[in-house]
Amino acid sequence: MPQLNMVQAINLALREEMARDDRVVVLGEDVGRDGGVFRVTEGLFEEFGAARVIDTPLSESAIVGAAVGMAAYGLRPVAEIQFMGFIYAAMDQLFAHAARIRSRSRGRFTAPLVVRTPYGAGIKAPELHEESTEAFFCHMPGIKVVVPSGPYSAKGLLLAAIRDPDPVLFLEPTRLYRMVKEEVPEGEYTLPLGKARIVRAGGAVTVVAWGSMLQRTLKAVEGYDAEVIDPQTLSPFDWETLLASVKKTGRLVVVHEAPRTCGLGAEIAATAAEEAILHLRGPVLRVAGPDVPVPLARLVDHYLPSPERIRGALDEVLRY
Amino acid sequence: MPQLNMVQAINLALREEMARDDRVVVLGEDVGRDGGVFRVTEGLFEEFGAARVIDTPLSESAIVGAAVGMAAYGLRPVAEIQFMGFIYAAMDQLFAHAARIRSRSRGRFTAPLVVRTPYGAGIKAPELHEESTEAFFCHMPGIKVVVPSGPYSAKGLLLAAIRDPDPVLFLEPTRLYRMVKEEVPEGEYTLPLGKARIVRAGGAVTVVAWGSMLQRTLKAVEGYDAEVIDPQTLSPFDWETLLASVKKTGRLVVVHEAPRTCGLGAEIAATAAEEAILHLRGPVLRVAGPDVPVPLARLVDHYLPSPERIRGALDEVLRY
Amino acid sequence: MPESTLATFSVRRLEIIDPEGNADEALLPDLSGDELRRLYYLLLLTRTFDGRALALQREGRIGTYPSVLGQEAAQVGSAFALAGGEWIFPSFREMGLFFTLGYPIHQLFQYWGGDERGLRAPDGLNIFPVCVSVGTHLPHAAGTALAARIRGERTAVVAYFGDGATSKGDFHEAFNLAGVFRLPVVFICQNNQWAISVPLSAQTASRTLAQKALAYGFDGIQVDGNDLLAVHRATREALEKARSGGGPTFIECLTYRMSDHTTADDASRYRTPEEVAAWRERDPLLRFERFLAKRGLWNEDYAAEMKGKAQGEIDEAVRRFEAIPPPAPGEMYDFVSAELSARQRQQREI
Amino acid sequence: MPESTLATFSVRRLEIIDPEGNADEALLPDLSGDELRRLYYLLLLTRTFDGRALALQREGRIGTYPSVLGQEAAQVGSAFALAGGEWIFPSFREMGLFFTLGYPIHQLFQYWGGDERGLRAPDGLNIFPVCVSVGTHLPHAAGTALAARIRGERTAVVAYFGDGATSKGDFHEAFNLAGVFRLPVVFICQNNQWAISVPLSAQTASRTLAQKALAYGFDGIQVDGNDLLAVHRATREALEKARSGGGPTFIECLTYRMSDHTTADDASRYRTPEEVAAWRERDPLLRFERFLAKRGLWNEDYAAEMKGKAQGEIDEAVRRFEAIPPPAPGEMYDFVSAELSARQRQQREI
Ligand SMILES: Cc1ncc(C[n+]2csc(CCOP(=O)(O)OP(=O)(O)O)c2C)c(N)n1
Ligand SMILES: Cc1ncc(C[n+]2csc(CCOP(=O)(O)OP(=O)(O)O)c2C)c(N)n1
Ligand SMILES: [Mg+2]
Ligand SMILES: [Mg+2]
Repeated sequence: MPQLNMVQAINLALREEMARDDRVVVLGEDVGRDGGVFRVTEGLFEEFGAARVIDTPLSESAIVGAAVGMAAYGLRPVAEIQFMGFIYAAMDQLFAHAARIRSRSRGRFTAPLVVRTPYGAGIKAPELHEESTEAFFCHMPGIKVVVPSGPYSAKGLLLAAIRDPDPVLFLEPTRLYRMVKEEVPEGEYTLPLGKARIVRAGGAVTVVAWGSMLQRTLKAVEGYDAEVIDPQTLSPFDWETLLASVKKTGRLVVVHEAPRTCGLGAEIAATAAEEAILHLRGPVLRVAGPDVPVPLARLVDHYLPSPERIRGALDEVLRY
Repeated sequence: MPQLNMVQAINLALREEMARDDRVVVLGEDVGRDGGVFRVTEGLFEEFGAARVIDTPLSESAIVGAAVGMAAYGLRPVAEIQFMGFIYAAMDQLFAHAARIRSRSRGRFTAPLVVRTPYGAGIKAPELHEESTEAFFCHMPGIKVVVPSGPYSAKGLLLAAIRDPDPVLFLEPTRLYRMVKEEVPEGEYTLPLGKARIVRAGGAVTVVAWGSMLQRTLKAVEGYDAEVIDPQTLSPFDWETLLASVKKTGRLVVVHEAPRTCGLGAEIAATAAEEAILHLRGPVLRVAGPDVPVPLARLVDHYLPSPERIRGALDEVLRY
Repeated sequence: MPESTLATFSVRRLEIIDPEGNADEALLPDLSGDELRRLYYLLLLTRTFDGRALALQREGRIGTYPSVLGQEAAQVGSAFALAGGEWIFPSFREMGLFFTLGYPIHQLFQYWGGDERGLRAPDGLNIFPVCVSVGTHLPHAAGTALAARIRGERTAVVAYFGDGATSKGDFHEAFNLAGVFRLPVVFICQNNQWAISVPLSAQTASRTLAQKALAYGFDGIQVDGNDLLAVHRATREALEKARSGGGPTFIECLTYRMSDHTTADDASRYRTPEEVAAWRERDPLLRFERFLAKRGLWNEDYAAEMKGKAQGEIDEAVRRFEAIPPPAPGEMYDFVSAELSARQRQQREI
Repeated sequence: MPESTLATFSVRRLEIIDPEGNADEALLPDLSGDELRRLYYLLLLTRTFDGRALALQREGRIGTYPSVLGQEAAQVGSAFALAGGEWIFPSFREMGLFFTLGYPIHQLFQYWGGDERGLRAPDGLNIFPVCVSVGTHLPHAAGTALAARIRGERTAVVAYFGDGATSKGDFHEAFNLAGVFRLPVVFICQNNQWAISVPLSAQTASRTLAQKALAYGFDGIQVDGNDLLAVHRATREALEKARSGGGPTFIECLTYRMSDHTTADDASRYRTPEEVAAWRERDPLLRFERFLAKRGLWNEDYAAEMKGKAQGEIDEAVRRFEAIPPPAPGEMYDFVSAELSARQRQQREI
């Protein structure tokens, strides 16, 4: 089985799915001849041609809006937003349209589309290139949010996302693009959306982390009796897996890089406080980015939750 | 003192502030000659003229974007987005620009602007006219979010918002526009941003609600020993007041009409679970809208949290 | 040549029937007497619906409603050019379009009555739901046309919107996309000269809306929007061009919103009775009657008969509308996603 | 007149210096020899900075950097027309603009080095921070111009952007606003014919970008963007028009991005070496040298001297940049709001 990094795994998923299903088309800025600024769509233009690998004008709202029309027509568009910081211009199309066309048309039209976008901090890029505002999209009924944490899951989740009958926002942790290689099978396998993965079993504390924070969390918890959950799908969240773990460990720490206030960590903590409070031995702690815009390269390491802060939270919650 | 409804109170605040400070200008769709679709800006065009009460083209992104430029130049723009459901087109300008220009320019340019918009369900209006996505904006460092719950606070909070040195999103609960009248003093008074108000003292349970849900909550808690908190400012939230109350009562119920998942209720519950867990006797309950798009008039009453559901949550939490 | 003219452009205007009902025979579209009478009936149906909807709203039986009074010809004339099979993207003020396409009338009452089930288009009719968010449906039209192109299908796409919509970013991005890919889209703007209280002159400094197409490398044309046949002819030509690979067309139908913006609006706050009266003279229905009369296709008796028929059809639609049982609370969960999440299922049960 | 021409438009193009350095004397802007030499120095400074920035990036001393090679004349020529007091809205590829305005050079290294403190403009210089989000700064320009109008101040506003930006909704909404209110804005587009890998022909089907202004009721002009004096003249005229109430102007500077998009890009993936070579012939610096030489203002010695001077100035800026102590972690909280919330204060303390 080939050892692939995440860029290669996503590329493979796209290539295989486009070969399998001629309804799948890719669109976005520089996804064609250039192969994408991160090379995620490399080779697709050559293999599938300009009709199915579409370089669009610089118009984020139209990219998502066009994908809505394409999907309603019967295609399976996979749109790329070049960086998550540019998706805000497409919020209206995502939320007022992609997420609602099934509902507004009472099932007559649907939007089986994927919006892929690199997300997360720590790549030394300019402003708006390092955002992690997944919580916005988790507050949108009608749209799913998926974050792979490695090459293997990236391929399986992306295939599931493309085949999903509803819109999926697929957030690709930019820091992980080339950081790790994993065995990624050729041929199709899907990982079900809405299912979390217990990455590491443990008994004393449940830790939830996704994207590039998962790697960091796994390092930080070494030596702790921690159960680490990778949600994989952030919306709809796999509450069953989370609550079962929390009920077992009695402790919960959530790690995410987005600003703390109203981040997805809030929903996770709130759900625990609502549905598992009698099992909680101590406070639910969030190790999160501070409530500031993501700083540029010189300060970004101070922005991202550090292993020390993660361990600090573990130590604190384990005191109870 | 005159008895005013909320529309009149906001109108009075705008009129007084425009008279006091010639940097204050109003802009938006139909805010001029028409006086706004809810008549909130009625009479301002006649009194202050077309230069300061500006009918814009139908361009939500440019309304907020222009306000950023105007504010940086030294004005105090008060922009209206006609309904909250149309603010999504301006998310990019709000989040990438209004919320960040102070930070991006390291304090050289600032955006002391207000974006007013009617929000909330239950007015029997078409799609996108009844949204309550305050949580999006509470996840944006650099921007404040204010929700008045009555005519008196509407005036005092709006004056404070206009005078605030940073951008403020001012959400006006549409259902309350003409529902209640209160004594609203003429002349200036401000209510500080970031300060909650204990609307009703109580000892057994803390209930937090805002906007039109506050009215409903106050009715629902009759007969209960409930302390009801109106946050007034949703971001930054007055955690001090909330936590003091929760520590006293040991129980917390949050009521909001936005969809439950990743609503502001999550942040409130999470903060309680993080900072007051040892004082909590039972689960933190959220009485919220379901995770669906706001339905049209025929079903909206089933969407909004009902007094029965609020009382159900009180009964449940009081069992502990 | 240090200072030179790089390019020149012009914008055309098309009129066929003049206010007295005289037609330019050379430009007359090829329509039979029956077809012309069918068009007349559709105008009447639209106007009858409109009056009834206003009445129902006053009685509290439906919610806020946007009258189409004065814009019937632009809607019916363009919709009648559709061959079937097109994908159609309406905004919210196109009742005449829906009727011309045969959309069930009671469903429109149902929708404006606050019941989203009214928006489910009949199978086989590819009309997107009413889009309230101004201009945001235009990228969908472009995307659909792109999809048809990719699939190698000769589907054409038609999008409707108002003058106000031309100021939205999505208008621009969608037009640009349509231009770049030479997509088979017909963009039909009903320039009724008002966006709620904002007159055209405050909406744009452009002399015409039609010329906006120049920015995207395709043709714009202005037609007299109260001239049903001019609208029809322009739409038919644009559709033919679209289907034969000629790319998009922008048709500006210059018309007038004779009513308030919606039942929640009071237009007398911002425009003069004189202006409205002047446009009442140019009523598109009146003009079409005069045209038909000149061709011996219309007289008062015929009009009375047709009005009665339209009345009957609308009465029947109101009856059907009012007989629909209210939606069950659980229906707000239907169609949020193909499958509900565990949490949504739990919420529905409560 | 049933089918008529409603309006006609044309788009002008301006060139002053031809590729051999010959000038159209009638169009020559009124600039002294000293001024012309100052312009030359600014071109050199920009190019020297650019080369150094690329080198620093390769050495890992700054981050991703977008080269301005080939676009210096469009930037310097336009910026030199500013009288002072204007409000300026750059995008991200305008180093020549910053230098012409006297922006501290070391701060640009600092910014591209990942330290936002580099973006704090000196007091008195109203230039907004670099805007990475393409086209989204254009509404700010319109708003600022509107504010100046409201205050009765004769401030003019200048906004810079690329060809790619013309596809964004915000471009459209801002242009429309500027048109409706006849705002004193000069919109300067550096049409370098590429938006990363997307060539102009895939960005828009419009024949020129200049004609896009027609959609908003104001003038657009195309200038040879590698002809410093043409850019300068057009900008000066547009500024005068803006200040005297004539409203906005759109200047399309047709130029070419001779480098990769940024240091993270490899342009050979999507364009031919022949195309790049052809444009190297039209290098704006070379052309300006020829022009100066013809006027006796330039020779090899002078060039060497000036290059040395520019080198020295850039060296000094690099030294200053590298001497800046790194920001303290707490600085990311500075300037989020005028006052931090209790929660933010607590977060900063950790
Ligand atoms: C994006 C958006 N902004 C604001 C509104 C509120 N609104 C509804 S209709 C309208 C005016 C629309 O004008 P136009 O496009 O000319 O259509 P018309 O009403 O004249 O048919 C406005 C501002 C809306 N529905 N959508
Ligand atoms: C809104 C937005 N979308 C995408 C990007 C990524 N991106 C950076 S520059 C660029 C191309 C810009 O082209 P153009 O406007 O012509 O400017 P140029 O780079 O040629 O100077 C793109 C797509 C961005 N910065 N902002
Ligand atoms: Mg209109
Ligand atoms: Mg470019």
